[in-house]
Amino acid sequence: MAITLTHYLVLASVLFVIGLIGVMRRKNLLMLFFATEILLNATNIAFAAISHYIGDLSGQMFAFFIIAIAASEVAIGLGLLIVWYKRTGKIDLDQMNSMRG
Amino acid sequence: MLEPIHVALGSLNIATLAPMLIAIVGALSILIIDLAKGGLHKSLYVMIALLFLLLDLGALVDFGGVFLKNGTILGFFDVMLMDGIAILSQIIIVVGSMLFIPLALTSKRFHEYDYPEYFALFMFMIAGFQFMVATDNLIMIFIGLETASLALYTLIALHNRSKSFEAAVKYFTMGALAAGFYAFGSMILYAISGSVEINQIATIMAEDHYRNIGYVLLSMAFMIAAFGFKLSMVPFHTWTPDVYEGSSAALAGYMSIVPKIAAFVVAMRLFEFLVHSGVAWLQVILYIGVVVTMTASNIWALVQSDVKRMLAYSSISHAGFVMAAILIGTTQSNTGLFLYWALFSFTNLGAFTMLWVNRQKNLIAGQSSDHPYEKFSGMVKTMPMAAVMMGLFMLSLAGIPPFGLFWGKMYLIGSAVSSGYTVLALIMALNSAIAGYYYLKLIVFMFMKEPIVGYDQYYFMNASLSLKTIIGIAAVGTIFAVFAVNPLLKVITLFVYNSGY
Amino acid sequence: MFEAIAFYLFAALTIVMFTITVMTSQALYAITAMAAGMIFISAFFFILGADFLGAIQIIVYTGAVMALYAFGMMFFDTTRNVVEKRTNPRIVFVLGVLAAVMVVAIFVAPIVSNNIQALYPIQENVGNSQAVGMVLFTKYLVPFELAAVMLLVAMIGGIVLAGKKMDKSLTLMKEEEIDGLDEGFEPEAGGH
Amino acid sequence: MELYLYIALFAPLVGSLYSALFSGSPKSQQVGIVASGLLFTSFLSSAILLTYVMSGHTVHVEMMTWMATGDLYIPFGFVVDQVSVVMMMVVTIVSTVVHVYSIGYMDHDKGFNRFFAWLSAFVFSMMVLVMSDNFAGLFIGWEGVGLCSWGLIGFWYHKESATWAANEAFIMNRIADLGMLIGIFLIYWNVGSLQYDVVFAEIGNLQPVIITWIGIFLFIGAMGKSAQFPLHTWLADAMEGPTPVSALIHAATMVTAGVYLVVRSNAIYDLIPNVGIFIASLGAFVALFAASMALVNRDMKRIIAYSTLSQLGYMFVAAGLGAYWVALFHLMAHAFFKALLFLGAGNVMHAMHDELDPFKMGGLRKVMKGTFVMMTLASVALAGIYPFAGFFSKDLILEVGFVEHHYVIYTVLLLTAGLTAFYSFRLVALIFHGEERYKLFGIHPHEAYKFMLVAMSPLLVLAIIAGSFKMTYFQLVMNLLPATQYHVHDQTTYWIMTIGTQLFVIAAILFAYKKYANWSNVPDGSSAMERSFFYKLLWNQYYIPKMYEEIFAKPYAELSRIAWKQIDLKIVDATVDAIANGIYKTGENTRDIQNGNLSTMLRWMVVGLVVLSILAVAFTVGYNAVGA
Repeated sequence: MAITLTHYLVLASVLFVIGLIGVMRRKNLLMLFFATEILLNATNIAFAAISHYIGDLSGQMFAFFIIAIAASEVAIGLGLLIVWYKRTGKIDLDQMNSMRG
Repeated sequence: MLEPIHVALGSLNIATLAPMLIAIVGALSILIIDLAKGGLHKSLYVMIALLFLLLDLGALVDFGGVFLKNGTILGFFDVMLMDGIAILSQIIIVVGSMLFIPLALTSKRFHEYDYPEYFALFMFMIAGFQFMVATDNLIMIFIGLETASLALYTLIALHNRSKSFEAAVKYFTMGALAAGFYAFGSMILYAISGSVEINQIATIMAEDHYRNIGYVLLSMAFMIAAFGFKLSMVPFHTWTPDVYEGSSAALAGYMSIVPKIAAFVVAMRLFEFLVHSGVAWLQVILYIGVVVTMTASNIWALVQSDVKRMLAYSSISHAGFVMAAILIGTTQSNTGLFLYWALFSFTNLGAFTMLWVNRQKNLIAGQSSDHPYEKFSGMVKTMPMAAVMMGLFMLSLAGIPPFGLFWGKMYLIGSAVSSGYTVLALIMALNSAIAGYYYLKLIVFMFMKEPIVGYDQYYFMNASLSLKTIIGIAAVGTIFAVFAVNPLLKVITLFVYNSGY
Repeated sequence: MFEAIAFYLFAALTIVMFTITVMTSQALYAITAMAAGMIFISAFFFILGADFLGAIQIIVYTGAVMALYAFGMMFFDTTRNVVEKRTNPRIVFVLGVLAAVMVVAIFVAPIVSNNIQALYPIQENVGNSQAVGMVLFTKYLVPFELAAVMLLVAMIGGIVLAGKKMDKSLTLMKEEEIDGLDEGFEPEAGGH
Repeated sequence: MELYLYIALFAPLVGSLYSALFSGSPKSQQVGIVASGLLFTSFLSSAILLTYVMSGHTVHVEMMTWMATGDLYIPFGFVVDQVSVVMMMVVTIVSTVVHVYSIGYMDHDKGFNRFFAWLSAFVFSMMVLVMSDNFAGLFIGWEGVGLCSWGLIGFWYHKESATWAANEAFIMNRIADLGMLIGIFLIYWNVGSLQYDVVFAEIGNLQPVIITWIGIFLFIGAMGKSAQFPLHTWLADAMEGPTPVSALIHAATMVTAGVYLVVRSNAIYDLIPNVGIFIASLGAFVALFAASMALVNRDMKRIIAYSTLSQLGYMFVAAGLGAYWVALFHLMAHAFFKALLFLGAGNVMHAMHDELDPFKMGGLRKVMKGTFVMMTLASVALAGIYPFAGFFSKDLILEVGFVEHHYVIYTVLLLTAGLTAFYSFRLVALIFHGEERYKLFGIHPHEAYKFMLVAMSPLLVLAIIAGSFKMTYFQLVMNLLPATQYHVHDQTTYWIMTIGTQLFVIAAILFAYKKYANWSNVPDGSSAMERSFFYKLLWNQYYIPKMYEEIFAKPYAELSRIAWKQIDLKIVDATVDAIANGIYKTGENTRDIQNGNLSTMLRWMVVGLVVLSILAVAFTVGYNAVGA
């Protein structure tokens, strides 16, 4: 039984949805950020797989740049969390409710 | 072994990088100047930024001339794409930035302007947006978008108060989710076409006669979600009011103009070929999206008690209005998009600058936001000129002739009618009428209510000569737009038409 | 055969790991599971012949990103049990399942196309890193350089946000208070 | 000649900008004088243009091209032809008089300079409206006058009623404007141009159904501006504004814009006689309806406002029946004597310290001779007594009705003519004759400034002699409008009709004098008449304002009373009408989407994505099913 591109795409979507559930479910911002990493990783698998099955390098390039983007997001995200934490002592997003309506 | 690749330098068209490089060099030189000598006044950095943006603009105008003579310019293995809409949108981006950067010259000191890095990040952000519009490579779009967004999150947070952190974190988190959507959507496009360049994707899809329609639609679902976030389409709009409220009015105004035009250009590249190929699903979705966004945000704007939040919802509504241009997808409507946005820039610049000059440092006692309506009540008695200015911007936003936005609205509605979207045109007109109410509400407060004692001390407390100048420019732009509309239209049509949109 | 076994094994492992990451209430478990999941993903990359990507995955993700997160965890003191208020968990799962079903429903149909051409074909006799290098520094040179700018932006942003200068807010202080600040608050020579 | 055109058009704008310069500074007489002087210049230019047009030419300039891309081409030009020059004359004469008069009237007002800025801006917009050579320019002027009138009605913004009235007028007009905008779009869509000459030349080639819709939508716009039923309520409330404003806007110029639109579009309405009949019937109904409300009203300015409404009804009857030149003629004559009447009322108001109830006046003719004479003569003109202006224009409309065999309309109009005479002289009698009831309230009336009376005198002269221009006028406008003569062919019938009408009107005047000239007390609502059903019906304006309130506003207010109180919505409540309340409620109920919680926001994004992908799958399944 050969593994086809479909297998990889389904795997990627399952992982992506796990990430989505994490994004919706998490209240602790740090752990919410974990979930966003999962989203990008799921996509990366799919890119590498497509790249492999059609024999084209662009997919790997995309995955490569996605990794770079993920790394930059971590830096900014943690920076924001640090200032927020310094101010409030919490990183629970339910505490962020000064603006509404 | 791989054969070494020989690339002729001339074929690279290095010049296509010039505008963005100028912005990046500007950013770096700000950082270097800070390294060499710290503690310089912010006005120096503003001037440097303006200088480089001016160079940037010059390069763009030069490109405009080349484009009109030789057509689209490709560079760097076709990664860079300088077509008409890229040049036009970059001009809007750069001019918009030039108008908003001087807002740093406030008379009160705010935290972010104490950082030279603020100005450096601002320039990096501009470069990011420029890269984003000047390519049709999905990778490049993504990186440009992220460069700009990451800088923007930082700029918001640098305002340094709880609300701005909250805004930045909310924006960042939702942005990360949207980035996930974008990556996934691009992945599907890549899967069915083997390419990450929009024009090739379009060609391959057409050659396949859209056989993988499921994949196409799913990718569009993800892409609409991603750009819906950037363009604040309902229901991806929820960040907008909070982020506008949390950031300084100067930055909020900036956010309502520049990132959106960049996103609009990408949306044009990405969606319009599908609309033209008669993918009914996309037409229906965009139709619903446009109508819901315009209507819902107008209704929410009515119930706001803070002017900045009201303007946030109003800018959502304007974005929805302009999104209709992408749905219609004719040269006329695309021209209308740029015209509308150019006019909108001036009006919104004025409106947000008016908020910015009236910004007090701490919240007014008994109020929970910076610019409650009450703050402006009876303004006409204490500062008639300011009230008239604000009223002018509100009237323009409401689309009352002969002020700026009326022409944009009329042209877009006209393009809808002439493409047979009569019902859409009616809905657009109706929404403009509803919108009149909440703009009028502020006018009612300013002109017809009694002033609240002690509030006049907040008026223009943040003003400086440069800020007043900016208001003046915005007012002139809004009032005399009548005379600019026709020449502007001619130029825009030339650019848009020659880029094939 | 080997490929199939490897795929299913690693697929199961990554799914389990990531599920733990999003479901557990122990921050330590979450981060460990995620690090493990990342490594398993790199296994896919190796299976798919994207060696360079696999190496990058391990170095950047497991090495840098995870280390940053671990640092963050210590800073935020979230090593113990994380209490989160659950609001409408049912909606979350309904949405999740719906999304999965819809996406998978599309993906089970194979892609039919005669027109897909490899624009940057993978050559059998060339090592992956070499091929990647070739494409990266020709076609994707500009994105690559822009990525460098992006990382610079991220770096500046991170430093500025986490810096000491953010502890006092000029935005909230009165003008007189700012004037009264000692010189130490003014931007130090040399920056940071 | 183009120079004169531009002078006539832009002199008011210059005046407005000049006054606006001083709007922040305290009152200075010169602002008023300069603004009036510029208006007079505009009048002179119009007069020169009139002589030029009378010699058989027209002036047409294309000032600039606004939009010219693709298939959208909107040049912006102005035209001075036989119709627009008449309107220009009316507008400039009345507004010059009103400007000069306002120098005296607004003498003690703090917003003196601001007032002139608005007033001149209004005149400019009105000139754009009448001089434009296309529907787009007309619409811009249309919106402009709406905006200026909003500013002028709400001029005393510290008065809550004034603010409310201003907003009411603005909103009612916006509703109607939407109709008009649709009409204009329909024209553009079907004809491909908005230029009058092109549109009118092409309109005949369209399908009748489309022409009908165009006619209806344009008329909806006209109904709003000219306050025709059921959009009439704003006009009476608009009397909250300063009286010169009422004279200029709500008698002579803006409210007649609707009539002008119908007259200007005669090529369209000629093709759809059914709509014309509807317009005429509505006009006749409004004429009677408004006159009946004027019968019992106790507010001097509102009586005149209702009378204006009634006369607008007359004009629409004429226009609806195809007698466009008659409508325009009555418009002109009416502008003169009605403006005069309003300005006279302004004098009385000043004298009586803003008292508006004529029952509290009486005997003022002793102290205010000039005003008395003017208002009496204006009323005579309004009543249509020979040889005053009203006789020529109003009787002509009656004749039109008769000749066109619309006897019901004729009868209604005849009856209204009697009512008109009655309520006009009821007003005159109550104000100027009888006992000096004002003494009960300790008021010492005085005559207005001399120059105000002098300023009014041109209007007086015109109110008297305007009728004699009839033939000259007819020669002029027949170049552009259908030149149908309306003559009752049978001489005997003609004389019986004319004399009969005159007698009827005179009888109504005498009756009014008899009943009110010796009035001695101030009614307090206890007399038998005041308790009668009809009196109450009329007094409450047919309960229409109340009905609007009961049907639209009350249920919403009831539903949302609790939520209302939490937010201070008083202003919005007053501003936003019933429909907006509904929208507002929706907004309140759905703003929970934005509850400020990041988790909810993220979930909304996922909801959006899931909905989109469900739709994508559904479409794919459907597409494959159809494809297979």
